[in-house]
Amino acid sequence: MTGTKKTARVFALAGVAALALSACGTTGGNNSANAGSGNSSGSGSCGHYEIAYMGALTGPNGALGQNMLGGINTALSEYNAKHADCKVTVKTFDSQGDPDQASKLALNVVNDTKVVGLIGPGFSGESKATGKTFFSAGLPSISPSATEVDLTEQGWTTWHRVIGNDSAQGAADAKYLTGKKVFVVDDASVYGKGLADVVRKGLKPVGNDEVQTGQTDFSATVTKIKGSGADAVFYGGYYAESGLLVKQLRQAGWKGLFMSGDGSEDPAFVKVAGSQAAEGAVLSAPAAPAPADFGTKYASANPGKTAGLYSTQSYDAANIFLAGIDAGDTSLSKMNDFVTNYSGTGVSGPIKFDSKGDIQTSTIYAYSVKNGQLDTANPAPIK
Amino acid sequence: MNRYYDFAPSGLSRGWSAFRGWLGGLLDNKPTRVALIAVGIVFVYALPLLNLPVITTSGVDFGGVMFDAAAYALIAVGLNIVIGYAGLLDLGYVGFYAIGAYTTGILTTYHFHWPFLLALPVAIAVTMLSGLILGAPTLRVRGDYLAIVTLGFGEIIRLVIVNTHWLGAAQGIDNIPAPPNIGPNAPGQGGGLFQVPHLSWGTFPNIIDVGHKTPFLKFGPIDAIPFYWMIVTAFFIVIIADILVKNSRVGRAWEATREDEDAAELMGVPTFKFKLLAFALGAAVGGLSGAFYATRNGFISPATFLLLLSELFVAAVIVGGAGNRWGAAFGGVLVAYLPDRFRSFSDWRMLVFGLALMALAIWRPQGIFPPRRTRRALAAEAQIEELEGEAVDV
Amino acid sequence: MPLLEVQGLCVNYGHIEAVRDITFDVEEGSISTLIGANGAGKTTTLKTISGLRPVRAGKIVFDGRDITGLPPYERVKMGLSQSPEGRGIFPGMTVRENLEMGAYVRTDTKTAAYKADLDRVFELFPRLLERVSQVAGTMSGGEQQMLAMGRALMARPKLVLLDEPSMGLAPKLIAQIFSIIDEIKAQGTTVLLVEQNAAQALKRADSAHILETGSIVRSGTGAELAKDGSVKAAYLGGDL
Amino acid sequence: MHTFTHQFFELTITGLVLGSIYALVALGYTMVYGVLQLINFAHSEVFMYGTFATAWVFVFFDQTGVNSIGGEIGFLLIALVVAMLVSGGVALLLERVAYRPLIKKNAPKLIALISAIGASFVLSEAMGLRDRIAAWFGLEDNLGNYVGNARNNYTMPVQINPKGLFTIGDYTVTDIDVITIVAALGMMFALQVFVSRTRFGRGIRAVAQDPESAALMGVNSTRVIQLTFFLGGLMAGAAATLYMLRIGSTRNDAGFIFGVKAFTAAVMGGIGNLRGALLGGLILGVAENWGSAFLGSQWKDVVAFVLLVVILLIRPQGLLGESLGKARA
Repeated sequence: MTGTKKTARVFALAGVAALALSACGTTGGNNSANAGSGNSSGSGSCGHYEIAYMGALTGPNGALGQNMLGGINTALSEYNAKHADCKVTVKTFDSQGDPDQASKLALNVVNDTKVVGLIGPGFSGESKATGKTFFSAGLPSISPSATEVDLTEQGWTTWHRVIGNDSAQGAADAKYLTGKKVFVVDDASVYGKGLADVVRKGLKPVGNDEVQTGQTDFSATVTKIKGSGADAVFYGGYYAESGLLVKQLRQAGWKGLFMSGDGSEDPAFVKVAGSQAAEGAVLSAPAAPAPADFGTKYASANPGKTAGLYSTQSYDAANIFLAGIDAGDTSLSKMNDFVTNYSGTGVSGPIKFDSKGDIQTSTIYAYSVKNGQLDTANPAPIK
Repeated sequence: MNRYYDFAPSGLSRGWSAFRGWLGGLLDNKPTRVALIAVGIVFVYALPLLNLPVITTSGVDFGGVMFDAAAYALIAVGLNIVIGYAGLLDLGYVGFYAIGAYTTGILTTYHFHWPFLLALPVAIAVTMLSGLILGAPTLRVRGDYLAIVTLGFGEIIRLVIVNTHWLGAAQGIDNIPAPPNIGPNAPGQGGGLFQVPHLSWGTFPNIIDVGHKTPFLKFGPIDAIPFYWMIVTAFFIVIIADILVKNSRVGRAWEATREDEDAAELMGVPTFKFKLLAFALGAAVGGLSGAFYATRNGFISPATFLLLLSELFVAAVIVGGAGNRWGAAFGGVLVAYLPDRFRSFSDWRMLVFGLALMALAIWRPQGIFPPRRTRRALAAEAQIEELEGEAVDV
Repeated sequence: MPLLEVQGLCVNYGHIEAVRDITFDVEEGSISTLIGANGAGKTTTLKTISGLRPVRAGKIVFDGRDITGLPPYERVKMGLSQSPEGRGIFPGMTVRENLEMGAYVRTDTKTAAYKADLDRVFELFPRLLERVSQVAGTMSGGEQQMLAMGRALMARPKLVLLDEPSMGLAPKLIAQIFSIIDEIKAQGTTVLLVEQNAAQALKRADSAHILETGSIVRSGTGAELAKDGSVKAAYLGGDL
Repeated sequence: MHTFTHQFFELTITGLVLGSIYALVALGYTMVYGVLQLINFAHSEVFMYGTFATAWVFVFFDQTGVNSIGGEIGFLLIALVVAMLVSGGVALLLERVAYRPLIKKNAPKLIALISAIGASFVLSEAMGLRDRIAAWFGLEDNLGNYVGNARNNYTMPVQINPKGLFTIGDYTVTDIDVITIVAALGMMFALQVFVSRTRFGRGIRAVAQDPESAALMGVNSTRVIQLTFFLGGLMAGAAATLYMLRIGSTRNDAGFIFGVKAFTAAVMGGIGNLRGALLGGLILGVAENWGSAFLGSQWKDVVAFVLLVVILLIRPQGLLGESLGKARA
């Protein structure tokens, strides 16, 4: 999921509040001492390295950022348990998902000499607003969640992501819907429209409409869908709207297949739509289900919390930087080379970056709502 | 008349009045006045380098915050022409900010490849023109109705951007170039005429932080301070223009229009023309600020230009003191600065900001720095209020 | 004991002293009048008595009770009613609704007494009965004046303050208005009248006070003041 | 175009349904404006609190089943009353905290707008942080069902499925449609009667038309202003329940856009005019749907605002003109 939308995306996490409150607690302040060894050139020795995280930790999108931070914390606590003498900390930069705040915070990130790499930015809008700054400073970054296609077309050689972009997902979604009379709706956001446009390219929709984020009444769209004779709807956007749309469609008696992308792939989709209306909906995501033991690790590093969307990607991204630190590649340029050439297998799947910084292989999975619940354990890969 | 009195807030307390008298005395002395103003201006320019304790924001780059503060101050001065001088409540001012930014984006990168400095005057002209085009129908609408109509136009501008491919739609426009660097190595790496070190307050003897320098006149994505200097310069130029216009026939016509439109019309003031002029000039300043925002940020998208921003702009002008350019500018600084200063409140930031707005409104309904004429009227009213005790229930 | 006592009243508009230390009484059952030029402070005095303007110094006692700090609606409840300058009718309401507004503080609107008061107003102003369903804003100035007076009477006041009831009216109407004022007094309601039309006012006033720039410069019965040379010269055009 | 001609009745009727909810919210703007000449920017939050109150009632009675209106009618009525009272209460609080100090100070009108914007932030953020606020009192677990999902969509636990009643043209009108329109019209009719026939209603109109004369008639304007806010709140609360019946989900920022639309409706009809609010709301609802059919739903707000501008250019006082405050020229 990407985008700059100001909608909260809470996972059905227990204790979201406690999580947000504890955000400061897990932040490595690390202000003390060793200012001299700042420019992180000392290879081999312990340099008090920091990994920066930038994304929404508070505000409407805060819950999603907390998922990512939780993943990073999981990786760090594993690492620090093994390297008690040389701990790595995360330094958080809370952009609230807002590109304007992110562009100011980016200046702090690049001026912080202890930071060896950045996980984030969380959303595409803030990525666009800050990519140039990070690129100019030579700071390697790995986004766990920004999926807009042209982010990797900018020539920012420091920019990477461990999640498949919208183009891959949209193509898979179009394939999934082949043979149906599809009506495509999007929310005119960077993410939603981007994804929907890829789907539109992949098949011939019987109709199109565009709504707005924050819209709640979809009667005109429902009327159009019914009038078009469509037997499937693809929605590009977030669950706040997709949930309401499918609910209003079902209320109006429409019975076709409802499909949406990773912006809706969230248990909250079912909550918004109601279990009855959500039943049978298919939600795609460029993410494999997390292995069983990841949940346990996550819970022990983040007491009282459960892993959510993008937790696995963030965990993998943090591990790439930690491997770089272990390899002694702690200067920015060396770290960037390390990340660019990285090859390994994370909990979210195999990770290797192509020349633009996109992840090379990304499998898109179709999750469906069954028996009133989003079945997160048994998605079907779309081939 | 000494216009610098405007700087001083109204003195309700005696101590404040004494201070004002003292300040006024100082300012009456011409060499002192020039010196003080010079010091003040130097201070404003040096502010982001000084890293002053307390006011410097922690956790977010102070240079970036200062740029935003200056951008908002500029906007507030522009909107003050519309609200404070002409008395028109414009709730869609963000539209002009957007038009300025988008004109810059389109001319410098999206459809053309003009240099920023060439695009800037065009952005101002386009925004001014759009002010005229939008103002012509809307300004015929009366009083408070104007508020909702302008609000509508602000939203229309944003939605048209979101839905128009030619304008970059929701994806926005990126790679907006910075102004040209001036200096030996421009425009490549390094550059700038010379390097300006920052102050550091951490360690006492080492007060100049030679490790942290800002190159003079090099506009890069990793240091906001040169952009700040640029926008502050523009701010001072706009202020001078504002003073000239306000003290001219035009300024008096605005005043007459604001106080009593019918009477002004009877006295031969073509009020509609003057309202339109205020709208267009205000728009132009908003467009200027938008253009600077675009070049500083390098990326613009409709998600920035929300209705909420219009409300904040209006809040800046009113809280600062509608009709007083310095008050409005201060309000702009406040509205941009406070949320970043409140960062430590984390999730409570906007709630605290809302409380601050309410408290300011109730504590100083006339604005923090009300214009002089209003100050006099208010002194009279305050007197009545004082005598009133239990207020009249009217 | 007088119905209304005004003692050392001072009222300011900002720094301007609109009313300066004035003292006068209004006896129950009488017609009292304040006369004076524009800006002498007559309207301010009435508004202050009604509670619309804050008192800077002095005291207002009505019906034996100090009302200086009371909000206007409490004063209306006590029986103090005003027909304001420029009529101040509710233009969007019908004549009947305006009269009902006059009785806003009364709780007996369903009773015969209320009906009787309404009839009494229609008797004084038959014109209002003809126009009872008309929207007040569309009526002529004279009719609006009648409505304002009738409305003030609907509160069943002990004291009614009339602010310039003759202003802007044709001479024939003025005579009618003044005969109605006599009638109001005859029915037992005390009247405090502010007028520029000094001749008419003094003719029927039991006591009269002349205001100049916020102060009372002369007091006496209406007849006394009407005869007074200086008053004649200043307010009566000398030909009465 | 195809959609428009083939589904004209569906677009129109669903537009009228939404429009009648707009109208109820618009009444709050219009009444406060009529009496105080203030744009009560925080009224949108008054509405938002009503939507939460509605959902809370269903949570409280643990109504989690999926049901029809018939089965839920009792709870709906309770929700309606609770939502009206909650919104009315929030409106009263707003008047007390954000407006009265300014009215007492006889402050410039514009500053009240700022106070309202501030209050709007506070109200919306407080709802978005309700889990934290509950945590202050150690109630976050006890109240988990009420304060959970603080910044996120908060959904009615029950889905009320509409039942088709009768067909007009191409559209089968449902019981939800009928209930919404009937309830909204009923509320408005009751308000109209209250304002035009009762003593308090006359007091409101009197203050709107001439505050000074009203004081001379013995009207306690503080009371009248309170009453005005309260009535506007009641209407917003009723609107909130009808909204939840239809949409079923709300959020701490759900009021914002809805409020802007409702205010647009009030201005369109002629601000200060109760019937104008109704007309404005209905026109806005229908216009949005028609506009969506012609141009695409992304242009819906543009259609609404362009319509507003056009109407005000032709009729500067709004469609029906100003009424509560006829005294002002």
